Amino acid sequence: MEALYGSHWILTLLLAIPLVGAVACVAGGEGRARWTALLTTLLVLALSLPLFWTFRIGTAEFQNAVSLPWIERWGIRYAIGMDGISLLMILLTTVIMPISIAGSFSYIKTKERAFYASMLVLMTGMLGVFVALDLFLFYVFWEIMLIPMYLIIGIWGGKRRIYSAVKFFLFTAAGSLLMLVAIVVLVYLHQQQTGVSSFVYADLIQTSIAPGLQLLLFAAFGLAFAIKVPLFPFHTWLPDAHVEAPTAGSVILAGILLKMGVYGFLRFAMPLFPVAATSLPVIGTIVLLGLVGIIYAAWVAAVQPDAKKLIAYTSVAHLGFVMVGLFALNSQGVSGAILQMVNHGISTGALFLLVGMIYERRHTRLIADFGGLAKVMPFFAFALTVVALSSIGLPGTNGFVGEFLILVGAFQRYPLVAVLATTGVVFAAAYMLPMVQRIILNPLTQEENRELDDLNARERWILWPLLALILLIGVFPQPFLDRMSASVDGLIENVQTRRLPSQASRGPDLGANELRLAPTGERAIPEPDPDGGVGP
Amino acid sequence: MNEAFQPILPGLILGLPLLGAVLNGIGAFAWRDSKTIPSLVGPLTVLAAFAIGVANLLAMRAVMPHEPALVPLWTWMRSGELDISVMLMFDQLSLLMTLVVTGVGGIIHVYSVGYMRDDPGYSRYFAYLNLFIFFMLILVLSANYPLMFVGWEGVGLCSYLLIGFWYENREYSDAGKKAFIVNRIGDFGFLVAMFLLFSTFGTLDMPAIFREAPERLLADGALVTAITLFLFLGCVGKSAQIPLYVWLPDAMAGPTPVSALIHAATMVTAGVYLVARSGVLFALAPVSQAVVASVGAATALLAATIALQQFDIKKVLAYSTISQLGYMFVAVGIGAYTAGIFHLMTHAFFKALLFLGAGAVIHAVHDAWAATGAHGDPNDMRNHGGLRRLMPVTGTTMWIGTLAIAGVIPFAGFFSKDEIIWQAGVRGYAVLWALALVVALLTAGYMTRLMVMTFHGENRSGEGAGSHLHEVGAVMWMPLAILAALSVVGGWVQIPDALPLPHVDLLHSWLEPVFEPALLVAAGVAGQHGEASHTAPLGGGEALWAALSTTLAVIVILLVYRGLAARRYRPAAEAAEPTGFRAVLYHKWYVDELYDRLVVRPLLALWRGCWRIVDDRIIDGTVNGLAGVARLAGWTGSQLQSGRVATYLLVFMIGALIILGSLAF
Amino acid sequence: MTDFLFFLFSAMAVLSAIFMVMQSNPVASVLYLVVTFFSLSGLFVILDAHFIAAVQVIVYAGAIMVLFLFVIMLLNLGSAEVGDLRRGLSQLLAGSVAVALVAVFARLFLVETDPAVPEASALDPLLEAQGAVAAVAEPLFTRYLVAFEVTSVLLLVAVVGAVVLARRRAP
Amino acid sequence: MNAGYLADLALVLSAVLFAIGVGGVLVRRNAIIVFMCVELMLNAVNLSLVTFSRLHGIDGQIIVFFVISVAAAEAAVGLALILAIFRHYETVDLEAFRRLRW
Amino acid sequence: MTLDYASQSHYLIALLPEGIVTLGAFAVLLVDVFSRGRDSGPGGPWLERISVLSLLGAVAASLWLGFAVEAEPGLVAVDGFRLSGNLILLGGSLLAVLYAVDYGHREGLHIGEFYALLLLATAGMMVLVGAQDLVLVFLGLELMSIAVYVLTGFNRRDPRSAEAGLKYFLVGAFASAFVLYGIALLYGATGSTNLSEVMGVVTARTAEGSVLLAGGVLLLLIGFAYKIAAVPFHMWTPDAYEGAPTSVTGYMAVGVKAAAFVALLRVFSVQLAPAADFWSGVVWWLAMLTMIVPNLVALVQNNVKRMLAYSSVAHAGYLLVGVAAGTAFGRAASLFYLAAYTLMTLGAFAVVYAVAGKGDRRMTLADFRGLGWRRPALGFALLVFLLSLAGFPPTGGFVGKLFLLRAAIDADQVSLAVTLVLTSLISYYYYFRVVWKMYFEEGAEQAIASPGRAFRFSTAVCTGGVLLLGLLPGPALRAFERAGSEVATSEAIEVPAAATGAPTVGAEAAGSGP
Repeated sequence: MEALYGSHWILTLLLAIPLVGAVACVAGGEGRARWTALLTTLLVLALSLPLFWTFRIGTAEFQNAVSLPWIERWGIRYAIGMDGISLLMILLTTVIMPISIAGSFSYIKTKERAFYASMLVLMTGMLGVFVALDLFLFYVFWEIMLIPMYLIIGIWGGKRRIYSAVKFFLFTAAGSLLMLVAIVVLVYLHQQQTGVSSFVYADLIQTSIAPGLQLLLFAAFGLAFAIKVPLFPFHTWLPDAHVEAPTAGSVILAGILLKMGVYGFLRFAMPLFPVAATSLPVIGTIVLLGLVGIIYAAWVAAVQPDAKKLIAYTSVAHLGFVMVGLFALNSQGVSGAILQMVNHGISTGALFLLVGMIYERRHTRLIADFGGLAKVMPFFAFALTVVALSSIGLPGTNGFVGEFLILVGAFQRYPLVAVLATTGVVFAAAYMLPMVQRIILNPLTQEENRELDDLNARERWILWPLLALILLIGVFPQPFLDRMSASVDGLIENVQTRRLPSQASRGPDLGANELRLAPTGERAIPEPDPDGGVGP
Repeated sequence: MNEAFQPILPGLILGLPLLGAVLNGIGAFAWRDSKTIPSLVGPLTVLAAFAIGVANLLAMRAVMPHEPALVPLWTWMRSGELDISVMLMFDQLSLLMTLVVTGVGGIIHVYSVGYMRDDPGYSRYFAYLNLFIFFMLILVLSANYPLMFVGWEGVGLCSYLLIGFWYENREYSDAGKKAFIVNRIGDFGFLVAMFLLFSTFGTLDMPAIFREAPERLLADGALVTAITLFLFLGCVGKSAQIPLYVWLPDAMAGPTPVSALIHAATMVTAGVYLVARSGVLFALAPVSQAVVASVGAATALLAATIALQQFDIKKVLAYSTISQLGYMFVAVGIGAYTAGIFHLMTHAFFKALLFLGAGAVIHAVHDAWAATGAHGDPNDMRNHGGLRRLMPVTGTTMWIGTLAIAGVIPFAGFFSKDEIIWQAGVRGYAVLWALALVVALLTAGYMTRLMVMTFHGENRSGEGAGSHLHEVGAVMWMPLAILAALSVVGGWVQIPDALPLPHVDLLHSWLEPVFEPALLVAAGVAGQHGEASHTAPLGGGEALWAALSTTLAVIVILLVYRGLAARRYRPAAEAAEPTGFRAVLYHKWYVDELYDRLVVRPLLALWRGCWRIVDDRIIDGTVNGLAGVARLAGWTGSQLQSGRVATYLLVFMIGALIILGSLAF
Repeated sequence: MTDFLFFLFSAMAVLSAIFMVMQSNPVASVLYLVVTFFSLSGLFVILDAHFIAAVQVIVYAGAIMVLFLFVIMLLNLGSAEVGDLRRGLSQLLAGSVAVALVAVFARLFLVETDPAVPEASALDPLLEAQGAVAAVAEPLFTRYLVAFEVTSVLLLVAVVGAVVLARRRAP
Repeated sequence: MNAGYLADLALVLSAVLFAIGVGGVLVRRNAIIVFMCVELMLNAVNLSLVTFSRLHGIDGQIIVFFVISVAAAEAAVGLALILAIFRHYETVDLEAFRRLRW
Repeated sequence: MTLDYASQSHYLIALLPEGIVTLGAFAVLLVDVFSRGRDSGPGGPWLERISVLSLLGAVAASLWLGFAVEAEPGLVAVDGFRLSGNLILLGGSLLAVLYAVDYGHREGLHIGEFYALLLLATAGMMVLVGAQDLVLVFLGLELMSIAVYVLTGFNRRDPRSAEAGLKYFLVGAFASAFVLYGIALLYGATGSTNLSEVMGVVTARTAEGSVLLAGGVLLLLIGFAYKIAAVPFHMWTPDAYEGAPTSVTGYMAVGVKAAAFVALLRVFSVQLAPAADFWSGVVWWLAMLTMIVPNLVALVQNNVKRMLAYSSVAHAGYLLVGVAAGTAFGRAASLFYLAAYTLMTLGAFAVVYAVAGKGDRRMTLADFRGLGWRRPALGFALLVFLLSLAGFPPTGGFVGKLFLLRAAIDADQVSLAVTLVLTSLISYYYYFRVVWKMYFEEGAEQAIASPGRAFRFSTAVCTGGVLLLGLLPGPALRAFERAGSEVATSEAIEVPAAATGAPTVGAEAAGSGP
């Protein structure tokens, strides 16, 4: 236990197991793939859960970090590690994955091996994004995720799956390509300043960049992330992708993939370009777009006839909250944003699962085709109600804690925006409650619905962990906040101090105590044994 | 200071109802058909909580602490300087509220055992009801605003669930949704108020805020005015004041005990509680106080007028509730916090009584119709009439309630209402005072109309129904009796000096430690406005006006009784639509229609426009347009690839010439 | 005399080249091209490239052009095909391109006198010492031996290729 | 007439012939004639090379020698290709060869 | 050993790889001639064995040359750059031979001459790559071109093949005249055709500038632009690629382009670097156009083979970014990209012909429907190739593009870098359209003949190679960076661009030696 969780290998293990599982899925029989995948993800979950407790609170350094040479000529390293922010994202991923796999058992009926293998590759990609501490590595993971997701939407999706898959793909790729240019420019600048080529985060973060250039680079990074978030007006890929994707795809898309955009802002765009990130035009733009997203998406959500599309739009609104909190750049705002990411993953994931469950029964997602389901599916009604309440941020559920922290934080910095954002709370009720009403309440008019079975044991077991987390985080959010607080404070301090030109040269104190991810020039890490596996 | 008050079993007060909710919730799935367990668990947990509350009351009475007792449970959220704990606060006010909530709540739980006995959602019902008690207790016992907000929205949730309890009726679930959304509008104000408080004080703990407010906040300043106005927005939503009162009449869709408990006795008074609780802040903001009192008075009048022409018995009571809530806001608005809380308490008694009585009537009519196979609206008073003989207990107790709400001495309502009117008078709010008087008379009017239409005259329930109409069972009328008793004696805790009655000062002295800071602040702020007078705006002392108002009320009751008893109503199905000004009142001044035209429909149109035009046309149009342009460019380019070598060579040469030409020229 | 011959050959080369292009009968075109090549051969002589002039006549005019003629005959293209010569816009375009090209080159060669170009022929001493053939042969088989060998391989490719392509259609 | 002058004239002549070749390529539709125009272009270049050779030494003439060899090779292959395509299309009109397009 | 070109025999050593391949071609021709009549089947196993062996021999010889031999600048360069180029070309040829085995049998092509021409074309490419003299550049170019013209028109049963051959030939011959004119003008301006000497003269005189020189440089550039199929000199490409027998298409897309690029890099990025003023702007424009135009046109292609043809034109644009950078780093990037490009393009065309079936008939997008499910291995291979072509990690195409981006940014060519990624975005659409046909749509069950061993082997090599270059590009990067800086020049002339920004290759190479 200690040997594993104190070591550098645990994260690599988390990355590697899904890949092995993917191969096993392809190699095994068609019927066995689902179990292989489920067991693989459960194994990863079991391995990752102890991280929550072994994580050392109160330090912003990267824990369980590894840095091995990969492409030495360019200073590209297999550098991974996690801080409080990554920890939560990792756990979110490892929790959502087995759930979405178990949620696909009856949904996916064709080409199972390929499906589950794609899911597992996707998992590696997502985990990789959250642990990568090398920009090359990050980009590789970032792009790798796209392909399984493209396949998942395109192969197992609904009627307009191809359009949606392509739209998803091109939107996302459009941003990331410019980011690639920005990464290279960053490396180039770093090389000019130090003479050493390096893609390592800890090195690049010390690069001092002229404000004007920072703005450009931030824009390039920011576009990639903003599309992924998605920030208004880059959001239109999301409803299409969500609607057409199979349930598991929607769950992952909403639950995890969207978080990568925010994570990217947090981990890369803001610390790397602090002057830009704190400049008025940038903050103004992002916060304003976030605000528009909150309100606008809520409005549009309220008039959607398709349940999945409605939920998709709520994602835009929720992530708008997250962005507003993030750019409040204070403790509450950022912590709230991170927590809200987790919350959104749980509640929106659960919503998609629920909609998927009735879709499997009725093969329609139109809200109008339902009504009165509470009568025949009481457990479903219960779960939908709880999740919907979490989604609209009812106090006592997780959604409230996140939104409250975000709004408190945002209010300190830009009161008017926060007040307007708060109206989103009203609109949230205005889109979510009618949907709930029209699905589970109202008279049971459609004959087909009369024979529906309530959720079976598997479906209930998928939902229970999510329901439990909804209440757990709602009532006891502090353990989660504790784990991220040092990282959040470190990040804020880092951004705030480095934006002052006088201190521009001062590097951040990232993990100074242990396992220092030192610049490649003077490597402080004891070189791990060379046969330890270079690269994923 | 010698306060050594230690709350007794504070966790259990909250824990018991929660436990009840959980057990009943499980029951709703696990033993759906069992009625025994919910019947026991539901009421008993609440009554046990009530018992603990009483014990606490006694203990506190022994000590009479000046500072609230704080019970920290666990850290809820801490980030940066924000530090919110799950912390309970026990002081005289919160304890009083606890008793009202658990006491009235317990009685209504018992009543529900009878009222809901045939409902398939029995267990679920008690789960919701217990959950409501739990959240209501959080609301009143919380030591900080966010936790209060948990209770605040929690009760809203329960209200939503219970209004739409019979979810298969579309109108009912619509009503629930409406309640929730309208409440959320108010909650928006609450949230913003909290943000303002946090950025001002760096904390959201009430004791700290109240302690520091007089120093930190400029009296009558913009900040405190903003804070209090936003808080009041929350109250407007929760307590159904203008302009957000529209949800409450619809909320009558829920089972009648729910209307009694949530939409009359407890939840809707949370706004009054919040203003009273935040008295220090309101005292610093005279503008807000004026707003609170004016909104309260206006609401009281508006609702009372509407109540005059309603036929649905619960609607009458609902508008009556709104009107009475307006009274309470007048009280807390003018700074008479104790008066407000006093009326809150007595109102809880008699309004719960009236609702439960109405419930008994409905229940009886419903059962009768079930036996005869008749259809119609059991709530409609035009279908009642003459029930006095058939349901004597109900009729009697409801008359007590009517007298109480009408302010007839010596019933509870007389004392609390009179204090409000008097306080408005002596504090110089002449208009409010006059309005309060008028509303008191209107109240007497519409309540008498209700009683007459329901219990007097001929029975209009239809052929054969009469024989099936009979008094409800003991489990239902016993609560009526208890509440009737409370409606009589409830006012005797506070009998003004001026009246030729024994002077009782229990309530004032009990609440004095809580409201003292607010009153001190108010005194400081009001210092420049001069002393309060001791006469009403038209002259005359307290005793005179009290006598006058009770006399007038009695006169109104008699007049209305005489006027209506002779009149013959027709059953609802045969009745004609009201006309003229009556129609305006019957249609509630057309406010719902106005909202629909001015707010709901334009918004929906806007939202649809956002989707169809902004998303589909503008954003996706741009993206697809770009793709189209790219394809068009590609197609154009491909047309050059015509297969003709000559073209290829010509393009080659043009390229070559440009390259060479760039050099030569 | 040299100048006269130079201008004569130049004029012949240009005129016959133009005729070659504008003549729609393929056989006539071939013959005009042969005339051009002969003229060029004459120019080569004037420019001290006697050996090349000989090769030009033998290989180009003699062998290659005969090959062309042969193919034309083989394909029975003796008379002009309709529209072989483009008219109208195409002609205008082609003419403009050609004129533009000349303009560009003229500017390259005439406007700026290149300092690298010496005034007198550099070949005179060499030709006097070795004679026309040896002067070319010597470097060809020493310095340019590699290139020579590559050329041989090139011709092999041409042979193999011609055989592969021109063979009768496989069954 | 001095050598420099002659050289300039020869170069311009070469350019003119090259341009005529280019014009011919563009203006003819008969594959064989087009190919002949290309041969003319090569010859034009040869003239330049010979001219330069007079200024720089014998290398230029050697290049011309190679060029003639290459031209011969190209002629062989080119004519073979023309024969091959004639078998399919029964024509040497370039406009006819439009099976591959867009 | 050290070569001294005073003795002509040393050229034999310097040209050992070319010699081996040429001899191999002779041997193939002879065996073919003598086996004919006895053996009814075309060729026989000996032909491919000889071909493969001679190519492997050339690989060995190249390695030996690159590591063990040094030489003065002469007609032929002996340097790391040529070695790298040779290895890329030989690798491509080896794979092409293997594919030809498969394809030739299926199409009934006369395989003996096919191999011989392929080997001779390879020899020509290698001459082109190693040429230090413009005469040799011209001859190498022609040797390669003429052989490939023939290969293009090789399938005499197919009118498309003949048409492609003729078009390719006519435009090629036309372009040859430009190359030749360029060489003539350069010769006229500098008095030499030896690149080292040319560079010396150019360096000395560039301050004054010379219009003649500039004209020569640009004409040469036009000629090369034709060979690498840069816009607007690319228009023959789709027709030639589409019409040629598919295994030849792969080979010409890969070999011809690689050889031309390596030569272009040697001639322009190194030897004519002092004259960069004349050509860098033009290369910038060529790169821009070549990235934008074919990517747009490829969007509307329905024929996968033709689409890949446009794609390969687009790739020339990306590669031109490396040329425009004009640095050692740019050269290294181009070499790396060429290596990845060779594998992915060959592989992609091979899969296309496997799907197309006998007679290359089924090549429209619709024919690829459901391929990923019907033939998972084939589909997966194509997926990898398409990903790499699109520049997705973890493939060689991605690392290559990153390399090119770095080169561009190091050389302060951000505009090119941005255009590169934006055009890549456009290309995603048409690459991933194939993916969607393969996986998202169901196709009618049509028999795809099971490809032979050679096909499976080479496709596996291509797939593996593409992934290897993406996952562990380290060794290749190191090799190509060294190659990029190790270009034979006349002494004492520093390549000026090499100093700007690019990793201090020399220092690092010294530090990170084996």
